[in-house]
Amino acid sequence: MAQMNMIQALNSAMDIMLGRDPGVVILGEDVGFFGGVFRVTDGLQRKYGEHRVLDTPIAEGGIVAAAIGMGVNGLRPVAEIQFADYIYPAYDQIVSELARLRYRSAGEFFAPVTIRTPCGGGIRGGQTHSQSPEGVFAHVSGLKVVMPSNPYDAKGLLISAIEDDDPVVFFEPKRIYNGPFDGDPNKPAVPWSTHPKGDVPEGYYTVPIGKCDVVREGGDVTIVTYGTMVHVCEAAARSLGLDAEIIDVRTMVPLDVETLVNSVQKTGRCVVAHEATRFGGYGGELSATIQEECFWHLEAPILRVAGWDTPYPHAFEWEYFPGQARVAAALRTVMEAAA
Amino acid sequence: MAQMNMIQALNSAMDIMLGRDPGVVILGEDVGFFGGVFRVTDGLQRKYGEHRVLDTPIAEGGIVAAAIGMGVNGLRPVAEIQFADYIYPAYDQIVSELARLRYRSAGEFFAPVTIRTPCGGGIRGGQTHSQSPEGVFAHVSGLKVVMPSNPYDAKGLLISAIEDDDPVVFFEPKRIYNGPFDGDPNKPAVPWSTHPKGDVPEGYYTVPIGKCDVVREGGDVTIVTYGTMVHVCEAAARSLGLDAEIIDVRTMVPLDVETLVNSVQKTGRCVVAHEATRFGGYGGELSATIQEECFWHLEAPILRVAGWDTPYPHAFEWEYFPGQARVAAALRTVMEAAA
Amino acid sequence: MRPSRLHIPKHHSRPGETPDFSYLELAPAGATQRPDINTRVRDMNGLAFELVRVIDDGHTAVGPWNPHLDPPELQVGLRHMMLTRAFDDRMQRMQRAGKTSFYMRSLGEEAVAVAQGMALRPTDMLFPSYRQQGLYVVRGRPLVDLMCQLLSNTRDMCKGRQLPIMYHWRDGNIFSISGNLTTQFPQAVGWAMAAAIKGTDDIAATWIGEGSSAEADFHHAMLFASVYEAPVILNVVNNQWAISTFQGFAGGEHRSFAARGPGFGMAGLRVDGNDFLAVYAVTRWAAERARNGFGPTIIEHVTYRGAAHSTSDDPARYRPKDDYERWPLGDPVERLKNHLIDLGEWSEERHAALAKEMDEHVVASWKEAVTYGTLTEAPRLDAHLMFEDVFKEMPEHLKKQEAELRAERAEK
Amino acid sequence: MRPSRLHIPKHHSRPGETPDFSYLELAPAGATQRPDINTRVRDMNGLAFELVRVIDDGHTAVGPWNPHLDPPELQVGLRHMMLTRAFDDRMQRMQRAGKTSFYMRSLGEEAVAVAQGMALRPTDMLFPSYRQQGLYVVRGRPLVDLMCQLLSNTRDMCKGRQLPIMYHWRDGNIFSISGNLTTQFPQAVGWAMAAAIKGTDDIAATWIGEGSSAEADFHHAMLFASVYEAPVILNVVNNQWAISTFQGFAGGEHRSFAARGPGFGMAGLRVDGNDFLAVYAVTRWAAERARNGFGPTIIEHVTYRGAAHSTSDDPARYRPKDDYERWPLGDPVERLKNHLIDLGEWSEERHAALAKEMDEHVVASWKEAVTYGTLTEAPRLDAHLMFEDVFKEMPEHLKKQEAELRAERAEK
Ligand SMILES: Cc1ncc(C[n+]2csc(CCOP(=O)(O)OP(=O)(O)O)c2C)c(N)n1
Ligand SMILES: Cc1ncc(C[n+]2csc(CCOP(=O)(O)OP(=O)(O)O)c2C)c(N)n1
Ligand SMILES: [Mg+2]
Ligand SMILES: [Mg+2]
Repeated sequence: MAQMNMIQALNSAMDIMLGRDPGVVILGEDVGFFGGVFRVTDGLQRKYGEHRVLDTPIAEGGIVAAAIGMGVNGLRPVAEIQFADYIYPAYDQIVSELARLRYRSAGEFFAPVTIRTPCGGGIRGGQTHSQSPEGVFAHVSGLKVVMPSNPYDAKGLLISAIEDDDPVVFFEPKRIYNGPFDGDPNKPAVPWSTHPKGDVPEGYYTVPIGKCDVVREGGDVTIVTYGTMVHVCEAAARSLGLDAEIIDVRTMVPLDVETLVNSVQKTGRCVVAHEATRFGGYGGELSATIQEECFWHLEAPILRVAGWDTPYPHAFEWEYFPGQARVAAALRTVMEAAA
Repeated sequence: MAQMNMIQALNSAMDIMLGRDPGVVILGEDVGFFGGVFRVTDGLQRKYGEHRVLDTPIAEGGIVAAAIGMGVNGLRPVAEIQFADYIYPAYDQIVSELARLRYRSAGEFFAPVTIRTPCGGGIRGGQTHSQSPEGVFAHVSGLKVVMPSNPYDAKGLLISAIEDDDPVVFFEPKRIYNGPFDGDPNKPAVPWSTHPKGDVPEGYYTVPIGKCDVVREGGDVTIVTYGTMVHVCEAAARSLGLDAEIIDVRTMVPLDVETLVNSVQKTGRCVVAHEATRFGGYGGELSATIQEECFWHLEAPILRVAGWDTPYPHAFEWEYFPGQARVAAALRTVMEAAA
Repeated sequence: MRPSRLHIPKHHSRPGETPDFSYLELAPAGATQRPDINTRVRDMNGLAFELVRVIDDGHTAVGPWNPHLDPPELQVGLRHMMLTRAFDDRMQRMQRAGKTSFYMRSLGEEAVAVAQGMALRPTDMLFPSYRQQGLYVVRGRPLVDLMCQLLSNTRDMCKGRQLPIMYHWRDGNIFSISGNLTTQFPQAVGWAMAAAIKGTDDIAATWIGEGSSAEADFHHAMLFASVYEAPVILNVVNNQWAISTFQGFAGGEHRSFAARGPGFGMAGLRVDGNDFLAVYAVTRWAAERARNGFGPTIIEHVTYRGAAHSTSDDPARYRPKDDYERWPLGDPVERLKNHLIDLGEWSEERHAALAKEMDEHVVASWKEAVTYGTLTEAPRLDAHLMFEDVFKEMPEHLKKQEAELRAERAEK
Repeated sequence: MRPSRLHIPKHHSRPGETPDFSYLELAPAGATQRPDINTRVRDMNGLAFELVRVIDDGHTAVGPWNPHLDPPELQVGLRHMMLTRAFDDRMQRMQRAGKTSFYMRSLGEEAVAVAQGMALRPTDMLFPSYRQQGLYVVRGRPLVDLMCQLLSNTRDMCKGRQLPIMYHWRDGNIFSISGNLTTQFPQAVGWAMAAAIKGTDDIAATWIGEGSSAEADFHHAMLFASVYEAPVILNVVNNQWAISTFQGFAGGEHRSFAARGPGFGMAGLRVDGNDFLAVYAVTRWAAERARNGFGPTIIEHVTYRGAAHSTSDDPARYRPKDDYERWPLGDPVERLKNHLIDLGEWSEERHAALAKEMDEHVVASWKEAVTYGTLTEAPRLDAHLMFEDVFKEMPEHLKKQEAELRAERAEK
């Protein structure tokens, strides 16, 4: 076991896979010589060479298209999109091609591409360095969508993603690259070394895609969340003294409905929380599915906590971010509802 | 009043607006000399000239980008994307630019662009001529999203969209261009002239963006739907002999929550139906919102009826399409639930 | 001085007008030089503006690009083109007769796919668009298989999921056709990059129409190919039309599409797309360049869309009826036929016999194909195939939906 | 013959190495011909490979591109460049001091924005990227306004919504800067198309870095501009770097970026971007072409990114420390200064005094700006501004969310 932050854990996952499988290649803007603007690919080009870790032109659509072609030719490309806010130029290649290639060719062709991209706010990035667009990928049939909330999962899920023969869009909440974050920007930053999930095996292991993680068992209410919000929700529940069951969705697609349903059938109450904008977002899917499956067990409406339906504003980051207060307000409403 | 099908009604809306406002321009692939592959812009170039109705290169991203620039320069562009399945190359310009320009420039700049695009299946178009991607636009803050279900609304909403200073993505369910469709492909096609909403004023009028339409009042159950599915749901409810209240959402954004809530609080039961794939789709938003607002009135879970979470398959179109049987099954479940 | 105004590209003709093809920059056969494959791009910019032609007006093969193919090879080429045409004709008629939902012919462009298919190695990977059915003919995919795809029947390679003509063939090294234009262009470059990373000497070739070159993916392909010097051939089939709009709307009014190559420091060639020998020769040249590490080539094939865009389209609305007959570069089948006759290796009689043979082969294939069902007649594919291959393994939510469909159908 | 292999573009130097700028194709000042503005593109392809330079090594203006500006105009240009630099220096330091969250300097590239801004009419519409702050200086936006944006304070033109440097100025005809690269390039073309449709004689100009030319929107812009002959100037500022990658990764290894122009049948020019007079001259030429209906021009400005990419970046990780000093085209401020001294219209003393004046102006502006608040210190903008301008009128769901936020904050 080593102490790793999320950047190191992700780096370790790629390092291991580059070493194990000569078909694994890394490509993206500034990922090679420089090691990535968040340094997630640091040292990999030096170790594996310029033909395995490629700097690319600044063309997200081209990066994904090239990765698809490489995948079709037997490689296992891991493409980095520098910020999730810049993934849209690749949207057509992802939605129309990557997601549907296996289907349309009846399984003759597929491209085992992993697309890594940092998402989320809290680093004063303004509207173009803060987005959480998982919702517009989760709706697309044929894509797996993942977002880890800690170094252990990050490494295990990334290895699973790279080994997966289906395409995976892998979101990395950049706010928690260096340490868990409970939503209070005024508190001193906490490193991952203070967190049990910062203990990361140095070698190969996987965390399965398609399984939620019950971060905390509890009987009062179920909080369904993922990414940075896992830590915010934990803190909010703690501050209210609630015995909350907290579920880290981890993989948006495929969704582990069973774990969610078991929990809400037990607690009878549920809050869904994500950082992405609320309207039409992934939280709607979570809420609707849980409601369909657990209607007769529900003692209160399922509430959603999310970013407001505006772009992520630079100066009002903390008024925008769904922090502990917003989660707590929803939890209180849900707990106060008559049974 | 004239009898118009949806193609004629849309054509009339553009004709009127080209005539009223010299800033209105139409642009898109094959829209000019040819009049569009569905003939929605037929005759407009002949009438208004090559500088008002422009054939463009086959570059959806370029079309939207050019439209934004034109909008910033005081024009009111109406861009056609030949099929909604081909809108993704323009996704970045729509999401990152069109939707956020007013916001990021604090109102100094905006582009009053309308993007028209035919959507939906039922014409044997296979996976690349059948999609309903409204969900991946409804989630984007700053866009208005519209889908009419009949000629009257189509014309009135398109005029509203063109006059709107906010960007509007305007989906046209191509299956009902020529007549309402109840989901049974074996029945003879019905023209719009048999439908009251096929009576369309020849002149200028608007239908407001942001208001649902209660297509049919009823007390048993509320069906929330839009596009082609309005007609399918009407037929399904009729076949079950249900006194259903059927609401045509019409404008996905902004959503007229009040009308939905009033109805479900009255009926206590609700089915949400759309043709788009189910997982992570717009139906999740409808279901989640209604559940949040009407929880204490609900006598049964809100169920969603949708396309399956696969690409739209060419040969199994009618097994894929959420037809009357699928709607009826959901209605039955909802009606049978103990109160 | 004139005021700034919006320029609208001009069409060479509209319905009722006589086509004016004077905009075409032609060159006599044999006139264009053939540089060595290791020539620096900057020393052969001219190729992007000239026109490689081999068969001259007297049906003779002339000049440095003459590939000197043996008559049997030429006869095979002719046969492939004629089979492609016979297939197209019959499939068009079958669509008109309501047997299939859709079709797209390659009339007038057969030399492009056939000559290129023959000039490449079987292990070279092909990323075609929808008008290169000739590649399947060259590589020997039984017509029955293609027909079964058109019919979405029980032997449909696409398992009913794709619109007709969207073939694929892994074992034949032909990539799946996408309904979305141009997406395969940069994918082919990625494939070629992988070939170079792996150190194999296979190359990739890909095709789009000139209209499709407007899409962003054209740029991605040009850029990645030139930056990494990927072993790939990028083909732009300039058949002058993109549905109803003329090539000028894709930028062909001011400069050849081949010229985009030199703009990126990439070799660009313009070839008479209706000249089997010329297409073969430039493809061989580009393939040798790519295979030997001298980088990618963009080839513009100057040809004409002889037929409608597709069976959904009525060209009478936007172009004259007789335009194809007036196309100055002739018909590719006729030209190769005449060349073979000129060589003394062919005759009208043999030609007529071959045409008949091809048609009979198509008819027999069709007869077999329909025994496996049609879109509307039994035997039909199991609709539940719809849920497979979305993912490698079916996830829970799809299993649930499949069960729902089963219930829905049981009820009927 | 050599085997096919993946080519990786070469960097001129990495940390610890001596920069080797021999890859640059230079030309002496005065050597490049100046065609008439109505010259056909095909008759001036060469401009895309040459390098327009006016100020020679002896500081004299020479050759056909000499714009013959009066000394007072040159002094204004120098002043604007020096103000831009003083502003950049101070804002960089303020960011380092924690007063703002982010900054990007234009060190070494000041001539591009300043000379181009001066060569255009005030009613011409500008669509810059993030390194053309000089345009704001030329058009006279008070520095205080720019600083308030950097501070996201109560006078922030962006109402707190945008990252620092993402200015806009409707009344000054400068478009909003996007964080997404290249998106403004085709928008500028659309704006220019509208100008032509409306029949005005205003033109549009737009800027991207060479790295950004890789994005699809570059292609869209080139294509729409060339097809419709839109009155627009498309500028590619080739400062050799895109964060850590060298211009070769954007395709600059094999061919100039200006060469993309002729590839589309569009005029393409390569200019010494550190030569104020040359930049001014080519911009005037391109503007006259556009304004008089002769179509668009792409201009590649050959320059060097003197500073880090942004305040978030540490260039020591990927390039040598002394590279900017060794850049063969020198520093744009020094070069104009020396030219003016050579003309007898300037002196070291005046220069030092001006530098001081500029710095004092910046300092005074900053003092004023911070009185309107900073990102972290009062007075602060009302956070509820966040809900405005998503739409023209606030819809119900946003009103509701605004109320929720009010409740959330009231509780604290
Ligand atoms: C992304 C996308 N946009 C639009 C279309 C609709 N479409 C299909 S074919 C076609 C014309 C293509 O013309 P060209 O590339 O010249 O090929 P050709 O048909 O002439 O062979 C269009 C616009 C599409 N399939 N995909
Ligand atoms: C679509 C998109 N992709 C990536 C980025 C991240 N990014 C910001 S600046 C930059 C480098 C741009 O280089 P260049 O265009 O040469 O401009 P320069 O910084 O040299 O002025 C990158 C990759 C972005 N802002 N937008
Ligand atoms: Mg074509
Ligand atoms: Mg740069």
